[in-house]
Amino acid sequence: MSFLLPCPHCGPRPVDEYACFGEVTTRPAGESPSLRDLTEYVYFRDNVAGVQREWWQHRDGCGEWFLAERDTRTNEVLSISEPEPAPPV
Amino acid sequence: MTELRFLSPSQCAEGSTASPLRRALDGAPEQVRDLSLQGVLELRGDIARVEAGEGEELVRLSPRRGFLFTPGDPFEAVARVRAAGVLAYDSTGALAGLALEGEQLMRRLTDLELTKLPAAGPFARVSALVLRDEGERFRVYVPQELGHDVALAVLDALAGLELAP
Amino acid sequence: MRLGPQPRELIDRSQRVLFTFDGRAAGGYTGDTIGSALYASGQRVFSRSFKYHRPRGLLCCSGHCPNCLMTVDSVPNVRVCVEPIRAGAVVEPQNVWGSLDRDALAVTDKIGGPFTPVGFYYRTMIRPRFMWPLYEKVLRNLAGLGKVDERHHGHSRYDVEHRRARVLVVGGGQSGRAAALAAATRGPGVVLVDEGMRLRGAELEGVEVLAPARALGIWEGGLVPVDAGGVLYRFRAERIVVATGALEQPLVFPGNDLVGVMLPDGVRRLIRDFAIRPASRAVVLASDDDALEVADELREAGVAVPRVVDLRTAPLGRIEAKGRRGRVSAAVLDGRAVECDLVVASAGRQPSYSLLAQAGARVEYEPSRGIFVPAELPAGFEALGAVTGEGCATVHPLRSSGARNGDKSFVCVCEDVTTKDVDRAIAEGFDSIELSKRYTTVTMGPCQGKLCQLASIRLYARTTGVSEATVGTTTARPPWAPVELGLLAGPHHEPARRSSIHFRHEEAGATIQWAGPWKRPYAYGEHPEDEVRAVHESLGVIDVSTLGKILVEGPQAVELLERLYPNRFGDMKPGRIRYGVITSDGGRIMDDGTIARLADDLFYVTTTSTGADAVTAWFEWWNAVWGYDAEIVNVTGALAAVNLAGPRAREALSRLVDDPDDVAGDAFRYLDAKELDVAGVPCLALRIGFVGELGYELHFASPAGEHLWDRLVAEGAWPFGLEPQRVLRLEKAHIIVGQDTDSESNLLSAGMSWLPKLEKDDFVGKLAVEHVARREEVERLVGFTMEEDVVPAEGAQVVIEGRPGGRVTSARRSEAVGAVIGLAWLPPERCEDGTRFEIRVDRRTVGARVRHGAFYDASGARMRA
Amino acid sequence: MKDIFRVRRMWRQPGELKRRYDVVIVGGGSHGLATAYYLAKRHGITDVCILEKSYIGSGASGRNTTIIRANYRTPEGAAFYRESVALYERLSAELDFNLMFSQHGHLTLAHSDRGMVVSQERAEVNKLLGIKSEVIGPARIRELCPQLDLSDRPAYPIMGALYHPPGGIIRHDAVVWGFARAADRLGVEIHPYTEVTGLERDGDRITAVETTRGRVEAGQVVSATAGWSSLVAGLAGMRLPITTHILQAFVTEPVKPFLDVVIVSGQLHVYVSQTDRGEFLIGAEIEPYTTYKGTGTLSFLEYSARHVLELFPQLERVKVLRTWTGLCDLSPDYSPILGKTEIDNFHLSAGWGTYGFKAAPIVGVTLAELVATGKTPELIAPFALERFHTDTLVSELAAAAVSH
Repeated sequence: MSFLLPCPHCGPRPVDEYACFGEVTTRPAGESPSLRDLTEYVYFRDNVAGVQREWWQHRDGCGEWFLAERDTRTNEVLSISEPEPAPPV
Repeated sequence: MTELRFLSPSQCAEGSTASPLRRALDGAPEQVRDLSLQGVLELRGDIARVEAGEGEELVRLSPRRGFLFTPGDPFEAVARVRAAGVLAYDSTGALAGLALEGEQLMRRLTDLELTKLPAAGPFARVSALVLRDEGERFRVYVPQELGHDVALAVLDALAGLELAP
Repeated sequence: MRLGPQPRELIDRSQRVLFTFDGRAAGGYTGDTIGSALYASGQRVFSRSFKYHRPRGLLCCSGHCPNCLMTVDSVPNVRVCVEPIRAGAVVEPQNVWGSLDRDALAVTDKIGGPFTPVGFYYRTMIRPRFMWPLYEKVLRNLAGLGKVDERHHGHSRYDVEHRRARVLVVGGGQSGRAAALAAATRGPGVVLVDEGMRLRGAELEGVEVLAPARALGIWEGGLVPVDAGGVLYRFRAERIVVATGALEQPLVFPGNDLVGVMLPDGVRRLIRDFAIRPASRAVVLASDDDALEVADELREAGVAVPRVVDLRTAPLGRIEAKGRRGRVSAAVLDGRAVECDLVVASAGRQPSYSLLAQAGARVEYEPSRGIFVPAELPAGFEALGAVTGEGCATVHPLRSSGARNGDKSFVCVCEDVTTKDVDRAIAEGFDSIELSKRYTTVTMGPCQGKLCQLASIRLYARTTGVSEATVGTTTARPPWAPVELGLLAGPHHEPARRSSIHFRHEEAGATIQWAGPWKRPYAYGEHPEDEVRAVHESLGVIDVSTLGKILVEGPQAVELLERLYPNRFGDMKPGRIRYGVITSDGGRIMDDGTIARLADDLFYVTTTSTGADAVTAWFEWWNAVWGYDAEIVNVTGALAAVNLAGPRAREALSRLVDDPDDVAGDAFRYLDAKELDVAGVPCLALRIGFVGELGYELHFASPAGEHLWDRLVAEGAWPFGLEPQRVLRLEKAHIIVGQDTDSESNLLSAGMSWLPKLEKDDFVGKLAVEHVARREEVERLVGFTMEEDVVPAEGAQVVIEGRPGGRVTSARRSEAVGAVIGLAWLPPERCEDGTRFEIRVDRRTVGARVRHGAFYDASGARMRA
Repeated sequence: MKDIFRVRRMWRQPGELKRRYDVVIVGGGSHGLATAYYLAKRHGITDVCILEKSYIGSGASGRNTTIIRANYRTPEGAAFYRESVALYERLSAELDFNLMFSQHGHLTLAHSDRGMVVSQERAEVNKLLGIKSEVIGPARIRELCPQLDLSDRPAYPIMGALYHPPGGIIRHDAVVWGFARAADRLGVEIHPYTEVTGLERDGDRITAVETTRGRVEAGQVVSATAGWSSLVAGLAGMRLPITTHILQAFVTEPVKPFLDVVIVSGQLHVYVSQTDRGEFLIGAEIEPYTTYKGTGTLSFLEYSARHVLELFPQLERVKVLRTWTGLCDLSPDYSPILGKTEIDNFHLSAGWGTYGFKAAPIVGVTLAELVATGKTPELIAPFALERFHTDTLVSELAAAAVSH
C-alpha cells in the first residue's frame, strides 16, 4: 500500500484505490492547431519534480474525478479540488 | 419514453431470476446470508433531493452519487425518485449482496474503517459498498459478476477464523 | 547441559518434545527453540558459511544473524535459534557437503581463501567464453543456502487482517511496555508488538499484546504490517511508538566467527530463557554494563570466567580467537592466550533505528558514542528507550591492528566478507559506501546489515580517512526482517468476472478461458467449426454479457457523445443504433461498440469486453473536464446479454415474445433498438450483425441470465463460443479493436475514413484526424485470402524483399468462404483489391491476395434479412 | 587470472574538473559510461567527462531487472536489441571483466489466447530478423522449467510461452564497473557526486554545463539520465514526452539452484529469475502515477508475492530479504528516445521505461557514432525524439485490450 490520497468525498485512502490520469494539460484551443502544437499537447509533459496539478479518480470508492496538487518528490498532497467547471447541478 | 424496465429483475416473470451467489453460498454457514436480490437503486444528480421512504436506506457517496436500498419494488422506487428530479437506475441486478457477522471477519477482507461506514472501497480485492448494521452485523455489495469469487473468499476467511464448519 | 531451574526460564521441563536432527533423534522441552534444544544436547556447529563453508555456531541467538539457518520440515533458511520446537519436526543442516562437522567444501576456506578475494568472479572465468556456462553452474551450486523442496505444493493457510490502532507500540522492552500502559490509561486502541517469546500471552492492562510478532516495516501512510506467523496484520495507527531497542554489535577480530564466539545477549538467553550452561570456560570482552553482567551470570551458571575485559577502560591492542576444528579454544589478548571454549564479545549497542528511518527519520552519527541515532522524527511518530540512543554506545569494533597474513576478521558473517575484502574494495576504487556495499556484498545477506552495517561504516571511515558522519548509512528499506512470500501473498483467491450465465457454459462442457478480466467459453466442443456452421445455417446463441454497457443520460447527453465520438448522434432517431469508435486526442483507436438512442436524452452505449471500465472512466473524465449536464452510468454487470444469430433467429424470437409482429421484418429493422419481453424477461433488443447473420442482441437484467439462456437453447439455438465468433466476424471483415489494431492505429488507416464527421466543431481526436489525413499513409488494414490452404499465425510477417513489410492480425480457415481468410496491415501501395503479397509461414513464404469488403455475404443481405 | 591477486584501482580518483571537454556526458549509468567507452574506443575521442550526481550506477543501472533479451514486438525494436544482445555476449571478453551473463533462456508466459497471439506476433517478427524466438506449448515448457505449476490449479493456468533462448540475466553492477574501468583507462574522466545544475544555451547550442563543482564548457552534451531526463532536458529549456514512475523489485534469501530460465508473465505482471548468488529476483510493473520518490509500497510486495506463487507455489516459504525501487522514464510508445534533439549539440538517451539496461552497449555504440560523426546511425533513426513531433511512433505497446 502506498501513500494516502485524500478523496474529497471519502477522505484519505491508499493510492491503489485511485486511477491517475496524470498532469493537467491544456488542450490546444482554436480551429486547427499546428501538428507541433497538437503533438506537444498529446505527448509532451512537464513531468516536474515538484508540485504537479493532476487528475485523479477514486475508482474503488465514490467514483468521482477530482484534481490534486501533489509534490512528486514527496508524494505529499497539498490540496485537492473539484473539477472546474464544476458539473452543473 | 423508456422506463428502463430491462434493468429491473422485479419486472421479470416470476421464477426467472436467480442470485449470482447461489452456487457459492450453497450450504454456507449462517453467518453469511445472500442479499443479492434485495432492491437497490443507483442515484445520480442532486442526492439531497432524494427522500428515503419507509424502510429505505440512502447511502450518499458524493453530493451527486449514491445508492438507495429499498424493501419495495425498486422499479417503482425509480419512478418515484425520478419524479423528484434525480436520475435513478435499478441496480438490483448489478450487485451481489452479502450479510456478514463479525468485525474480525470484516477486517480479514477490507481495510475500510469499520467505524466509518457506509463507505465504498475494496473488499476481498474487488470494489464494494460496505454498510454496518447493529452491533457486528455488516452488509457488503460487490459487482455481481465478481460475487461468486467474493463469496468464496468470505467463506475462506471464515474458515481461517475457524468459524465455519 | 541444563542448569537447575532458572527464575525466568521459558521451558517446561515436564513436557519433553522429540524431533529429528540430521537424521538422528533429538529432543528438548516445550518452550525451547530448536536451536536451544540442539545447543542443550551439545550441538555447537549450526551451519556452514556462505562462501568459505566455515563452521558457524550460535552468535546472536535472537534471530538476526545467519549462523543458525537450517532447513526445518523442508523449509529452507529457518533461524532455529528463535524457531519454537515442535514434535516431529525434521531439522536438517544446509549448505553442507557431508555433515556440519565435516563439510567437504570447507576446502574453499583452506585453499580457496587466497584465490577468492572479494569480487574474484568478476576477474576470472572470462576466457574461453564457451567455458563460462560450466563455471557458472559450479558457482550457482556453491552459492545459495537452503534448498527449496521442489515437491512442496502445500498451499498453506495465510491470512491478512486490516487493523487500526490509536497507538501502536513496536517493541515490548521496558520503555515500550511503559509507553503502551501509559497510552492505555487514555483510552482503548493500544497495541503492542514484540518479536520475542517473553511476552507471549502476557497481559498488560488495556493493551493488546501481539507476541511473538514482528513489525516488518513502516510504509508510506504509516502502514505497519506485522508478521504474526500465519497472519499478516496491516496496521494503520494514529500514533506509532518505536521502541525497538538496540542491537549488540560484534567485535571484528581474527577468528571472530569461530564457533563459540557469541554476543552477550545470546549467551544470556541460553542461560536465562533455556537454563543452559553455555560453556565451561568463557572470556568476556565487554563494551557496556550489560555485557559485564553476563560475566556474573556465567559464573552463577557454573562457567569459569578466567578473564573479563571492559574494553571501555582497558582497550586491548589486539584480540584474536584461536580455534581447533573451527571451535574456539583460546582467546589471545594482546599476545596472552587464555584457554576457553566461549568468547563473549561485543562492541556495544547500536540503536535499532531501521523502522524510524523507513518512516522518514534522519539518522546522524554521534562520534562521542560511536553510534548512529535517529533524528527529526516525522509527525505521528515517537521513539523511546534505546532506539533513541539512550544507554547506547560502542567502542570501535575493529580490533585487528597488527593483522597478519591469513587472518580472517569478519565484518559480515552472512556474506563472509573480511576486513581485507573491504580494504581491497576501497583500494580498487569502490570508494563510496554504496559502491563498496555492492562490490563486497557486505550488508546484503540475511541479516541485512543488523550486525555489519556499523562495522563496515567504521572500517570504511578508518581506511579512507573520512568521518563516519560523511560516510553515512545506506538506505533503510523494509522489510526489517525476512518475511515469507506466502504471508505477503495472503489468501489465494484471484477474483474473476463471470457472467450470470457462466455456470450454464460450464455445465455444457465449454472450454473456459480468460478473456481480459472475464472467464468465457472458448468453444463448447472440440469442433468450433460446427458452431460456426450452426450460426450460418440455423441458429446460434452466444453469451455477450461481457460487453461493456453504459447509459448516458441527461439534457446534454447528445453534446457529450458527439464530442466523445467522431460520429454524429444528434440526427439519430430514438430506437436506432450506430456503430461508433472512440479515439484518443492523438487520434488512436481506443475502443468500439454500438450506440443506441433510447430517448432524446438517453443513450445506451456498448463497448468491448475489456473496455468497459476504461471507457466509462474516459467518458467521466472528459465530462469532468467539460461539465456537461449528462450522467454516465456503467451497467455492465447489471445486464446480461446474448446474441441470438442465424437465419432462424427471427422465427425463434417470435415464439418467445408476446406479439410476433413486434419482431417482424418491417417492425424491427437492421440497426433498430427495441424493448421487448422475451420469455417473460424485459429486454433491450438490438438488431445488429457482428457475426454476419440475422441477429438480435438481447440485453436484460443479469439475474434472469440462466432462465433466458435456457429458453433460447430450448428453442434450438446452438451455444457458440469466442472462437467461432472470431471466425464469423472475420468472414465479415469486422475488426477486433486491440487485435487488429494496436496502440498506434488510427481511423483512416484502419479503413474507417467514413466514420469521422469533420464538419463537427470538435470531438476527441478531431485535430489528429485532420493531420493524419494530410500525412502520407504508412500502412493500411485490409482483408486477404491465402493462395494455399495454410493458416498463418496471427502476427505472421508480410515479407517484402526479405524484410518485414506488414503483419497479419487475424487469420482463420472459413468453411463458408472456402478459403483461409484474414486481415493484415500492408503498405498503402499494396492495398489494391487483388494485389498479391507474401506471408511468412513457418520457414517459407506463402502467397496471399488483398480482398476488399466482407468475405461472406458482401452485400450484407443476410444480416439485413 | 593474475588480476585477482593484484590490487589495482578500477578507475582513477577523480581530479578537478577541466574548463572544457569535447564531450560532456550527463549521467554515470550504463548508458553514459558505454557511450564514453565507445567514443574513446571506436572514435578516439577521449576528451570526455561523465558527470554523475551520485555514485556510478546509482540510478536505473543498479536497480533494474538485470534481464537481457531481444524478443521485441516491432521490427525496429527487435533489430536494435538484437545488436545489443550480440554486444553483451562478447562484452565480458572485450572489457576483460566477467559480467556473469547467464544466458539460460527467457520465457514469457501466456495465460490466455490473447496472450498467445501477442507471443506469436513477437515470435514472427523475431524469426524474420534472425532472433531465436518461438511459441511453445506446456510440454516444452515443462522440459525447460519443470518447476512451473503447469496444472489447471492456478487462477491463471499457463497456456504457452514465448521462448527466447538467448535471453538471460547479467550482473548489472558489473556492466557499470566494466564500462567505467575501460572508459577510464582510455582517458575518459568520471566525476561522481557532481550534479548538473544548469545548461547554458546559446541559440541552437549548449555552450556550457553548470555543476555543483563549477562550470565546464562542452563541445557536445549527451544526457543519459533515465528517470531524471525531463529535469535535465528542462535545464536546456526542452520538454520531453516522458513521465517518471517508480519500478520496484525485491530479492529473497539465497537458496540452492532452483530456476535457470527467466520467467515473465505479462498477464500476472511479474517476473522472476534466480541470481548466481541464489536469490530470487522478483519484480512487477511500474506504478501508474508519476513520482520521483523512491520509497516502495507494500501492495507491490503483496501483489508480486501472490503472483509468483501462482507460478511457483513451492516458494511460499522462501523469504523476502531486500526491496528497492528505481525511477523509470516512460515514453508514450514504450520505445526509447535516442539521438539528436532540436538543440544541435545536445543528444539524448531517454524514454526507456523498463528496457534501458538491456540496451546499454548498443546505445553506447550508436550514440558514440552519432556524437563522433554527426550522423544518426540507421539502427536508431526510428527512435528519434522528432517522431513525437511528426507523430510517427514505434509501438512496442501492443494494445492490451481485446474486444468482443
